[in-house]
Amino acid sequence: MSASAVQPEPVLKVEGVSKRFGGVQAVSEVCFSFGAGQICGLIGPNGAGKTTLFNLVSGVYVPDAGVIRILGARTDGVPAHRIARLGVARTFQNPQLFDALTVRENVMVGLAQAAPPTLASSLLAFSRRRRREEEDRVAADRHLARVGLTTASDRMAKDLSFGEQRLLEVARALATRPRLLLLDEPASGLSQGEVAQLVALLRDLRADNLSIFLIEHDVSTVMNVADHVVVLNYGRKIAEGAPQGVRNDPAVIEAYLGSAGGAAPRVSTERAPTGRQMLSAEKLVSFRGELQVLREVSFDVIEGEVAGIVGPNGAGKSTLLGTVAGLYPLQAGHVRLGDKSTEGQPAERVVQLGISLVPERRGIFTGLSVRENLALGAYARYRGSQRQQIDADIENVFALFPRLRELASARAGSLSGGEQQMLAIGRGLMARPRLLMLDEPSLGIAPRLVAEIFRVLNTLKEGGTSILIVEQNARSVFEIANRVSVLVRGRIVMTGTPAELADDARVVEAYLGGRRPSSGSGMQAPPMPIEPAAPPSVQ
Amino acid sequence: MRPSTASRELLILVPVALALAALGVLGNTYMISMLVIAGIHVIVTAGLTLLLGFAGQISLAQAAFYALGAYGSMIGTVHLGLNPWLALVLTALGSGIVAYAIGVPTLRLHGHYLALATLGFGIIVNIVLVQETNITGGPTGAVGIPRLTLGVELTSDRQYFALVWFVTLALLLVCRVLVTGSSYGRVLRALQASEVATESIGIDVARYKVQVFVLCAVLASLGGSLYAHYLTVISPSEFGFDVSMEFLVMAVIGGLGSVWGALAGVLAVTAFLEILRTVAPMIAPNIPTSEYEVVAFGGLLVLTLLFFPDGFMGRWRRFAGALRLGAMGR
Amino acid sequence: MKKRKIVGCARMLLALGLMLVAGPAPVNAQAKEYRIGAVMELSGPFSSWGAPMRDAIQLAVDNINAAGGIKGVPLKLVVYDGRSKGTEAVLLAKRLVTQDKVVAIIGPGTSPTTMPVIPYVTEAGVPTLSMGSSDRIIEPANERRWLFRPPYGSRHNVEKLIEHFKATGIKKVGFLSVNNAYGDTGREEFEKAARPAGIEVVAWEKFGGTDNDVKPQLTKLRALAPQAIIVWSIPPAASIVQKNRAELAIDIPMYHDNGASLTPQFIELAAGAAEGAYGVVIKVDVLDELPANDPQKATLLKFRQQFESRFGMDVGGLYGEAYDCVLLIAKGLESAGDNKEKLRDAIERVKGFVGMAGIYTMSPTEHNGLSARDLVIGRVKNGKWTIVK
Amino acid sequence: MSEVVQFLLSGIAAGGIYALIAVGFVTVYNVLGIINFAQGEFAMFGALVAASLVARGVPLVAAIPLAIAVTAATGALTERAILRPAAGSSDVVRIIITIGVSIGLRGLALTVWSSKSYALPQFSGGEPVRILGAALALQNFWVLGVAAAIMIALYLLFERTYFGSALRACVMSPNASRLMGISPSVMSLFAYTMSAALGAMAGIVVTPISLATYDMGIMLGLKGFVAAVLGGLVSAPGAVVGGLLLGIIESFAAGFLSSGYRDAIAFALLLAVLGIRPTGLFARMAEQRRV
Repeated sequence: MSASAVQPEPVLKVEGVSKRFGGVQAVSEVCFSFGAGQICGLIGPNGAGKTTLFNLVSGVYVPDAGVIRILGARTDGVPAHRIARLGVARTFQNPQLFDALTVRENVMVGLAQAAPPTLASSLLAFSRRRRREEEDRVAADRHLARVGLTTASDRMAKDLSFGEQRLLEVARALATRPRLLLLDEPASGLSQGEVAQLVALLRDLRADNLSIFLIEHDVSTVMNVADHVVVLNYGRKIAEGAPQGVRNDPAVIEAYLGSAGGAAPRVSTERAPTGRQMLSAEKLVSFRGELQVLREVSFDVIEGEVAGIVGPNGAGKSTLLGTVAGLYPLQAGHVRLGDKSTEGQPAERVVQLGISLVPERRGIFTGLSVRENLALGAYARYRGSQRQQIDADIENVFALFPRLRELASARAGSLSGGEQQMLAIGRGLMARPRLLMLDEPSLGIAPRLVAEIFRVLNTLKEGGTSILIVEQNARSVFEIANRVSVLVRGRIVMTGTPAELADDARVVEAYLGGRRPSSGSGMQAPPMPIEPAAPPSVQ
Repeated sequence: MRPSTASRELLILVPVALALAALGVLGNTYMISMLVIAGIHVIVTAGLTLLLGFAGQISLAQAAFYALGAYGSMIGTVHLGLNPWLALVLTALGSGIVAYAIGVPTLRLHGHYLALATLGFGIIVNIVLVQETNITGGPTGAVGIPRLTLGVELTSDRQYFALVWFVTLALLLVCRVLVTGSSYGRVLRALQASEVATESIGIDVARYKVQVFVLCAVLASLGGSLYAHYLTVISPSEFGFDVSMEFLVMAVIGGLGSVWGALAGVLAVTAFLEILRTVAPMIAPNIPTSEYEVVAFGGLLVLTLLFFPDGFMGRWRRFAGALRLGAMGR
Repeated sequence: MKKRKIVGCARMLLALGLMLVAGPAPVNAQAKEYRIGAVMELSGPFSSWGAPMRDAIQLAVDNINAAGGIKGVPLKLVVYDGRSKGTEAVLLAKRLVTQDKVVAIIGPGTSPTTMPVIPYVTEAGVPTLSMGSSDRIIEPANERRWLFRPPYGSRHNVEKLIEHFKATGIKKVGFLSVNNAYGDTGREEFEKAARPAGIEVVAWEKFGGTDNDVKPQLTKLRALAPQAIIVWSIPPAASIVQKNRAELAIDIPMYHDNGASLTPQFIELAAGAAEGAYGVVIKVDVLDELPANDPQKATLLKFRQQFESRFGMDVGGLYGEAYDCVLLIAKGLESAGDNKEKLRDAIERVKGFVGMAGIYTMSPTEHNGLSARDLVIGRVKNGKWTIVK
Repeated sequence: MSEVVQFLLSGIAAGGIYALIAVGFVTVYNVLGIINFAQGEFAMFGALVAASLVARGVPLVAAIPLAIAVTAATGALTERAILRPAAGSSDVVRIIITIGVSIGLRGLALTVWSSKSYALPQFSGGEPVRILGAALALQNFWVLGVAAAIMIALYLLFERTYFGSALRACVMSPNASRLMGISPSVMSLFAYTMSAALGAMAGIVVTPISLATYDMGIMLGLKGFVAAVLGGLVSAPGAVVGGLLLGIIESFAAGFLSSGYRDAIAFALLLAVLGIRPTGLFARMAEQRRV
């Protein structure tokens, strides 16, 4: 943090805050604070606990331990609407607008905070009501002008573009005359131009001495706009300070791209892929809500290989796997497994065809035992009276993950994050898939366990299983993949062998930003080279 | 340009009022009374429309508040000798207070706790009506409730028709203006769109939900009072759990959120039963068809919800919206 | 958009309006038929009696028409389902009068659904024969000119029971009534009559019409050791009480009002447990035991034969009561034609008319017409009602 | 003394019936996430079908499974034809659709069976059991026995079978279970069909005691629902305990306070529970789905 002579009372002060969900410690003992008129950015890889921390600050969750002070008042355990009354306004990752209201009316609802209208006053006192309406209208237009939505004021909120909806949320938040603005992933889903507009707006607001706290996976935007950056990983704060320093912090780079000298084994060349196409995806297009996530993504997986797709958070990786697995509708494009088309099949059918997805955040059945979870993995191929076969397969999974054997009858919800991930992978294998797809297996898991998991993946690969792995943790993928593609903003921007990509500066750039023409002078630090991979630690 | 809220509503109101006036002049006693009852049902259903539409909550006690209105007016006029209008207002206030007492603890919780609480409340009210014979007249009911007066005693169906529909349309208009043309209504519509965002603005969502529930109960109570003074005889079986269900059905069939939906729902159900009664004997003159009414009613409800999950008004809004977009060349 | 909404609303209203104005096929006032309307509880909580009543009046109308109608003019019956609701009953009464142009209305079938109808039929001047059990329907007589209540009511039952108790020396009873208008009416009447007759009621208990276990109430009553337990309800509840009595092996005699015996369901549903039950019954239930000189015997034998051949089931008192409503109207029509005022007067003048339920003698102050004399105390033996001498 | 014993016995007997209905509510709620207001109507339907079959000379042992099968098929048809097409609608709309189903089934029953009452013979003949002057008909033991048997069967199904664990998985995480090849649509069909069958069993087993009418489902459904809520709405054992508790409290309150207010007691209890512990008396918070 830049040294300043007078340090006023911090706008937001988080002291030793922890939050646990079941067996997973989402946030642990986080402390940070920042002062008035600053923009504070909270970043961290997927699963680091950003959203949980944000929800703790905004009053959605109550912390298990620790104290949160906003503008000097203690707010942990205070309902969201009371926190808002303290002068805190927020936006949402998926804009939560009042669809049936016009743009101006959306802002006018925000104005209502000062004196929430009562039933009696609305039914009576017509003239006063009308006068206040007029005042509110003028005030709303002022806020709309500020975010540049003046011309849209009479349109319905639901007819706005995604970017405009974001701006409208900011305008609505401003209408409550906040002293602290909380922004939940403000840049997600925006085009480059829209992001630039947003950054300009945030700077403009800061100039008015408004404090802003934002979480964002688009690190380059945060680096660009924030005065103060807090970095989380595994629910803990790993770095804090000015963007410049944080950006060059090896711990941060490692958090994002993975450990370079980790225990993960090198690519084994003993068994080459056969060359036959296992999975081919052509020009996949998919939407989540109104937002286009996949923009004609094409890739393939060769039988027996590990294919990796890496990219920053929000690039569309999970949507890509979910679309292939049949969880999300495919708007356009073709998917084939071997010679069979799987497009348009529901998920429960796709798994029968031989594609098994280990979903993001694991999706284990928390109320069932570990053994029951594993057994259900074979549901797609279960044809009665095959219990013994299933039990044999469970034994195989236990052989891969000995830890699970000890936990066989434990409730899955009581497992730690890493153990749950092992369980999820084991469960995925139980389907005896022709293609195993893994969505961020390293998410929120301690490095030791990540290494363990990647060791198992390597074993599987040597056993001939085709694997498609999607990761934010690029370096760990480089360790085991035959080929890696980089997905950015719904497009595959490059594909190559790990060796090719490891030296490509564009990969780091895709994650942490860098030479962006619009960036300020301080933002042009040279891209961080990826350290050469350590020699393999063969089992 | 958007015309002012009130004048937009008048564009609906005037033709409805004219059509009703025409029916009021042309119709026979039966049609007039049927429409009087329908008018009262519109008031009661409108409350549910608001509650379901804006607070996203179900009340299974609408008939109980309807009963509170009717019995309150009965007790006020018959036992206490109050002026009927005074009794009506006091009863509505009382019903509002009862609703407040139910709403505060249940609406602070997330989930459909109001539905559970009102289920219990609705049935208990009905049992009390049956049991407390000295006050309520017991299961046979209470008689001798005076007619309302407006200078003169309103004795004819036609007079009552005019009164009820005047009150109904006035209440609908007030609700409509409240919802579409006031800062209060804006908050309600915000609540309907996103509870979490409304809360994030610093608005106490539970408070508004409670208020909508109170409004819903007050409307039911007003309907009940009008009912009691119209029939002059009331008994508990008019206010049972099944009646609460029927109000709910009419609200959902009509479409939620807009009180005009209540009008559409009540008229649709009334018209449907009437058509059934008229047409069924023509098709099968020798078969006693009356039992089929219940089947048909259930069928109508299920089919309506399958094909128009947003109710008739919702369907209409979407249709009209599509036309509007078409006209704009989009 | 708004305009279209308006058009939609207007169209909906127009459709409703057209339908209302058009109404049913226009009634030709000169048509050679007398229309009789009926509002019956065919669905809803009171529905267990609606369908039997409808069947009986339909049988009566068909029989009269088969015999050539009223002086050659056939009867036409219009039946509506009052859905056990007073509101619906009022609306349907209005529909019957204004659209179906009926000369008289039979029903509604219960007291709570009849009460709301009273102001309208009085104002419109339509003879109305309610089947409710409460005398509030026909009292005070000067305000109820247009209402008749032909079936036996609580009053007759109480009279008959007390007469029987006096004769058999029963002075201490327990009273168990169903928790609705029917049970309450009986309880009121019994309360009025018991004290003057020197009968002590040890406890007034209630049970729900849909309860399936009355044993707690029966246990309580048994503990108070009355000489008899009076049960005021209708089947299926009456049958359940009887079954519970058997389970508890209570040996205190149990008396039912005539609601129990009105349909054969009572004995059938109790499946043996009704054996030994006492009840106030209508003569049709003990027809075979009636002396040959009983004034009703001949008509009843014919009625029973007609009923059983048409519906293939045993007859019950309720059918007789409903049947009588049509006969009373028919009798009035014979002398009055379709003038409602004259029809009312004619029904009020009926004297010594032998119906299925009893012998009717109406007067301006007596709009029921029956007397407890025509009731019988019966007892179930071998699955049939028999006369208690 | 005999009164108190009788209150207890009658309470347990009634509670067994409520428990049977409550279990059906819980099953549908867990899998479909809605309150199935047609639950009582399935009981009615099963009872009337069984009574009709017996009246036509079908032996009881054959009539009962047949009636359960007919009701289950009706439930399956309802799920496929009515609830599945509305799967995308809001909870409120789907709940109201079940109200429509209940009205429709009731109307159908009224048309087919009229408003008459129907009886079934007791499953086993014999004298009622008499304890200290109180009595309990043998059929009540059948009710309790069936309730217990269903509880055990459900426990075994859910906790001890492969399919049961798939059903539970589907409740916990529909999306993840799809990835296992478990079809939420099939599970929903199964759950609804099963709850219809459970309803039918409840209706049939109580008919020798309570008799069957077309509208018996209303009160049965409501009381069963209250029992389910008392038990937390997500737990079958909770539902059974809730049912028994409701039956006993009702019986004692009716006996000592006022028999006229008997039905009010269940609902007063519901209000009290909502005031004190909205998640039900026996629900584990962790298992709570949306209410």
